[in-house]
Amino acid sequence: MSEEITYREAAGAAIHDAMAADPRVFIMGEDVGHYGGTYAVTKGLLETFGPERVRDTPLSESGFTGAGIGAAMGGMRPIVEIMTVNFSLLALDQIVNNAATLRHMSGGQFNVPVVIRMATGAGRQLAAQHSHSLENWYAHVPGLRVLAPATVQDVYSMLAPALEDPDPVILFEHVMLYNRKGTLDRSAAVDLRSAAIRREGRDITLISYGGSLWKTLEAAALLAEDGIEAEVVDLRVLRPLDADTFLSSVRKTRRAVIVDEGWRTGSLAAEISAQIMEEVFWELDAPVGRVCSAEVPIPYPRHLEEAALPQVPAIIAAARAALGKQGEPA
Amino acid sequence: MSEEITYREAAGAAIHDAMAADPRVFIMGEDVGHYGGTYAVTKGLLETFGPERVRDTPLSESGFTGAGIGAAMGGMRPIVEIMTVNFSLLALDQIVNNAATLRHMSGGQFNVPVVIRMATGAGRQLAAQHSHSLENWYAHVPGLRVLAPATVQDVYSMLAPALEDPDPVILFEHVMLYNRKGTLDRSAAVDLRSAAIRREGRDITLISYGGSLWKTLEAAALLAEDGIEAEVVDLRVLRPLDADTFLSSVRKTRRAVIVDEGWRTGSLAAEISAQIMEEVFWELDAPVGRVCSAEVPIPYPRHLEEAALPQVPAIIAAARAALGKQGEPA
Amino acid sequence: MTAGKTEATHPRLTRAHCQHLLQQMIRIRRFEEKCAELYTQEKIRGFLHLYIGEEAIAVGVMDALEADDAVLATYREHGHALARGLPMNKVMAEMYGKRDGSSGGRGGSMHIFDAEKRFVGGNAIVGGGLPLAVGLALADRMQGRERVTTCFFGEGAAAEGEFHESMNLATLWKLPVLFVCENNFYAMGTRLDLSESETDIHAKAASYRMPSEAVDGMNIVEVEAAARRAVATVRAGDGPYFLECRTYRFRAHSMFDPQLYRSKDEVKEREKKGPIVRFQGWVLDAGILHQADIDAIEADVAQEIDAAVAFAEASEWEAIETLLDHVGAVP
Amino acid sequence: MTAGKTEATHPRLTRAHCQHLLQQMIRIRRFEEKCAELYTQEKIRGFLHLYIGEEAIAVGVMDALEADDAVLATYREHGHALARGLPMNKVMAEMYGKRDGSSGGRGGSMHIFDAEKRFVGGNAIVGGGLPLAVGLALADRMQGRERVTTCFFGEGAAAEGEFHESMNLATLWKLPVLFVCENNFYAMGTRLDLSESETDIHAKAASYRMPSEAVDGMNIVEVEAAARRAVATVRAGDGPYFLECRTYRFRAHSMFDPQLYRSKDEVKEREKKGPIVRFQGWVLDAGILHQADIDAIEADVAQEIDAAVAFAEASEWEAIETLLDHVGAVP
Ligand SMILES: Cc1ncc(C[n+]2csc(CCOP(=O)(O)OP(=O)(O)O)c2C)c(N)n1
Ligand SMILES: Cc1ncc(C[n+]2csc(CCOP(=O)(O)OP(=O)(O)O)c2C)c(N)n1
Ligand SMILES: [Mg+2]
Ligand SMILES: [Mg+2]
Repeated sequence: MSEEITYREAAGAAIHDAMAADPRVFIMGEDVGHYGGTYAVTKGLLETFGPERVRDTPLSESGFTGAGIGAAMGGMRPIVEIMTVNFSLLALDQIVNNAATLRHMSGGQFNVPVVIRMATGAGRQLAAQHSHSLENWYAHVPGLRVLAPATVQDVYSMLAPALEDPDPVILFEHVMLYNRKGTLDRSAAVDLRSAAIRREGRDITLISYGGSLWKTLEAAALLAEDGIEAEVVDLRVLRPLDADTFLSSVRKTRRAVIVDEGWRTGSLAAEISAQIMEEVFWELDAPVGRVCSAEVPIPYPRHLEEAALPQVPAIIAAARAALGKQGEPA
Repeated sequence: MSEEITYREAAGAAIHDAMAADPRVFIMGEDVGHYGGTYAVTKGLLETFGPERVRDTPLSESGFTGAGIGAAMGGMRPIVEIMTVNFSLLALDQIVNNAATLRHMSGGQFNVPVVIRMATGAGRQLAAQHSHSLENWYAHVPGLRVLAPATVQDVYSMLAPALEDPDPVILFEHVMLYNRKGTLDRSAAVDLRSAAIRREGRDITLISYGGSLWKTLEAAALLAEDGIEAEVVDLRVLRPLDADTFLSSVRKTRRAVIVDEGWRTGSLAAEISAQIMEEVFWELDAPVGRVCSAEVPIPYPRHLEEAALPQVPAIIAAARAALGKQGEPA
Repeated sequence: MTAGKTEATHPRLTRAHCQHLLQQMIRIRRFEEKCAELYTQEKIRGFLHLYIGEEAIAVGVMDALEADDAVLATYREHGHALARGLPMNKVMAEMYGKRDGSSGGRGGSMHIFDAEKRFVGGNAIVGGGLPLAVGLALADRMQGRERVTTCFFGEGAAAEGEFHESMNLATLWKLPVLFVCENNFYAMGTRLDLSESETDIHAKAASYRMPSEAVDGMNIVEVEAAARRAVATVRAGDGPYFLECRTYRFRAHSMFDPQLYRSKDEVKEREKKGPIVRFQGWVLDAGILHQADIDAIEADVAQEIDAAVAFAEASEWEAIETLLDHVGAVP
Repeated sequence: MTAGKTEATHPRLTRAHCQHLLQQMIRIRRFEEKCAELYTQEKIRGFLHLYIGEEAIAVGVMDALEADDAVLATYREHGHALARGLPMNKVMAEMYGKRDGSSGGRGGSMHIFDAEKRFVGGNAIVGGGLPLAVGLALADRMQGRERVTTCFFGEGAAAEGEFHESMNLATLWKLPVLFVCENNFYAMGTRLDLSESETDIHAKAASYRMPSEAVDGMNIVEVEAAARRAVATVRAGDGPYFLECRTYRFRAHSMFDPQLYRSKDEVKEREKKGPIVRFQGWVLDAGILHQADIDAIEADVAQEIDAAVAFAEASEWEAIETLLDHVGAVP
């Protein structure tokens, strides 16, 4: 029962199927309807479900995100689309001060079953205001669940349980994944707790998520040509982190590199590194490495954008450094 | 020439002296004028400098922060006061997408010499929407300089160089420091690059900043009673981090604990831990520990609030664990 | 609450109804005074924003609502909570931060919630409740329920972007929201004319095509009548309504406020026209109530407050082991 | 630009002035057409938002400004940049992302800046430039300079909270800002009536007590006259002014837009009333310009564009070693 489709199609199918299955589910956001979705994920939904359930909003990120939170409290199951994480800066008050805290502040009386989807990441030459990877900002906040599906299967299969979650879920879709093809089995279930081992290996653990996963797998394949067997962990769930999975892997391989498109300082990669330090320090054979974005607003020209982001050669170099195959990491 | 004053008074004096010294300097924000400042920092400034330069704003965090950024580009040297970091969520678009990026996007043609002050932290039983410590969010963003003065001297002395900085500076004042007394020498200068060693020691390095510094020093004093000499590093500048100072210290002591009021996951403490891992792994005698806030929106009652925040006993326990004086850290 | 309130948009000023209105206002007034006292005793901590002087608004508006309507308010919401019918015991225990408080003690004075009464909080972010109100109303609309969502906020909130976005969304989507602006002419220490280029707040509704009205928020009869008309319009499906109630805060903004921004005389002048003194004088003059009735109300209220304090005092603190509860359903 | 423009609020439609206006509009039109072509050749990347159909606004307004006034625009700002007098070579090189681009190549099509022309960018956050404009004007006011800051934005931006906050601040503080709303009736694919409860955008200014006016943005003469009046008011120190220019975007929102939300007929209908075809027709009919003049303009422009493309092609890429430049003054 599996099909070969793009990440974009899988994301759209997930929304379609969720709306077909539950009348409480609806989607709202800028241009989700008549335009067909900025990244064409929601194309066709307006025709199927009508403008009440495929609700175009004005440019009012704080307003409609808050309205989604309120609608969730009122018994609906809203999917709020914030076009991109860059614009979510305008909605953070609602997400952090309301969605993430209402259950706690009310002593458990109210809960916020909203799903907030947003595109994230760079690679399309959209420059400094359209290329953020702020996953760690969200992963920092208690009360939120944060997902970063990297595969066609995950972007499809994570939505239904996200909508069943009684608490707010942030779902990141990396812009460079939309055109990526993969295999989808609509009946397969995924949980929202576990990281996934995308490749087994014994020599080193490479930990990544979202758009960087594929670069990491590419690096692993190239390392394998040199006889280095890297295990690749896809975090998938950025909050709460599935530490068991990455820690077990590092216990086995004794070496790790984290690949994360966030700016290096203050990144989620730092958190993973710190947890490895805390839990498996005595079993490490080398310091844990990080491959992150350079500390610069993302520049427009392709060669500079590429230089700013984590790339395969840097991942390979970091892995080799951790394996002591060459000097210190650059 | 030194005086004994409160942190609040020192912060106010810094603003006063900066305004007296440079007509381009002015302060704007909610209730900085007629009310006298939420935390009474700006009390008396309106009478001295008038309503043009001590400018009460409407409740419009994004609007007046953006206006501060624009005024800085227009040749002024604005001090924008956002009452507390909690409300800065409403201004993040202006801070991240404009202040931090305009220089880069314009190829260096424009710069934004603004100083944005805000109160931060918990401890006053203000509950879930008024107790955030989001320092790592800001420390994550290239283009910003982030300061966290913990002493009377620093809160006074950092403002003038912050105003001289041609780029945006975020200045955090921990709410629990305002009533704290200390010695001020108005003629002493500080740079905006260096961390400070607040206590020398050979056994372990405790790294902290802002409100947590004092708890850390208290813990160090108690440890000393047991013959453990902790070195205490006050980061002071959260971006760019002065890694040299804390790394040298850890090289010497071979053990470290970081104390940070941010929620543990995704905290600045993780970044420090990761950098220590990367740079001095081979010299470490124990994994680096972290004492952070519990992963919960801060609750109102005192006993729960205290339980949620880093406290002296937890710092001591973490230090002892790193020294192998007892089992594993909890 | 009084009978037949949804039918009649004009409440009849029967003896029973007048008694009810006055009692509710006095309940809030005395409760708030008690809280101020408890604050100085350090029983109540954090910020504390008293509603003293503004009681006619919460009482007048709440009377126009049904049990399944939703209510959102600010950090100055103890009055609204009481007027909405939350048990005073639970509200007081919440002020203390005790386990039996309306939010289990975790919220404190700024975060009083009650799911059963559809009291959707206390919100300490100025303007932060407005988008939530839009969403709650949207849920009602999409689920075919004829409920009204009422959102209280100060005139200071009108400057926030979230106000603008919420006003537009509510009107654009014809949602059943009653926006109640409690215009007390100050946002902390900032006088209205220092924060708004257009100080006639209700006039702003026009730029969203939202019907609106301004009333004397010190006159409970006027507030109630206007609220009933407004609620009827909203419930009829005609979209949102904006009700500005002009009032005045008799006390400091919060317990930290030295009130440098206004004179004592200004406050005194306003106090003379306070909602309780005025209504009480009127019902006495008109012979609807007598001094004995008022004494009875005061005695009732004093008893209720004593009981609430005793309840809060007796209530337990939450165990520290529960610290991580209520972060999410799945721990 | 034409002489005497600050004195006269009505520009005289001399032959020279008409030639200038037409030439500027045609320059922008042809430049944008070229960019579309270069986009398909992958010379220009990222998003690309063409100004085709809206040229009368930038040209008409810019003519009313002085050299030391500031201008802020959106991601659809190449037209504004050209109208403001940025050299086409540098604008084109920026579209390529080359070192000689107006922002050194780092900004691309959405971030064209020029300090010398006080062209404060290209801003790709809808509404994000509005608070900056308020601040630039505030700096002028505080430093006693009689400059005007003009901020262009789309009607979609009017729904953002930052719009509301900026409108209030500018009027409250009587700042010299000219707000120019380019109402093209769509925000990406969202039609105005799906995003605003009050679709008469300029009417919103009233709720801030800001004077305002709506003009036919397809009529350059009307735009210029209105802009001159508006700038004169603002420069006189009477505070901000809101000018809504009603227009239409002839092309897709960006190069990714399949335009599902409007019909080809609708676009065709509007194109007939385009700013260039109308003005050109009028100057020809009126005998102010002749076909030969127009041919000369087109030839001029074609040459300028060819030169700009050659310049951009010849310009170098920034060295990768400079990646971390321009993050801060202190590296
Ligand atoms: C977004 C935000 N900014 C600032 C504050 C701090 N603050 C709390 S109440 C208040 C004044 C609000 O005034 P108004 O809306 O008129 O309500 P009032 O207190 O007068 O009832 C301010 C500035 C806040 N809580 N939230
Ligand atoms: C804050 C923000 N939200 C969303 C977007 C995505 N976006 C870019 S342009 C646009 C439409 C803007 O419409 P309008 O303001 O009318 O300007 P126009 O493009 O029509 O000139 C949108 C939604 C953005 N850039 N910034
Ligand atoms: Mg007020
Ligand atoms: Mg538009």
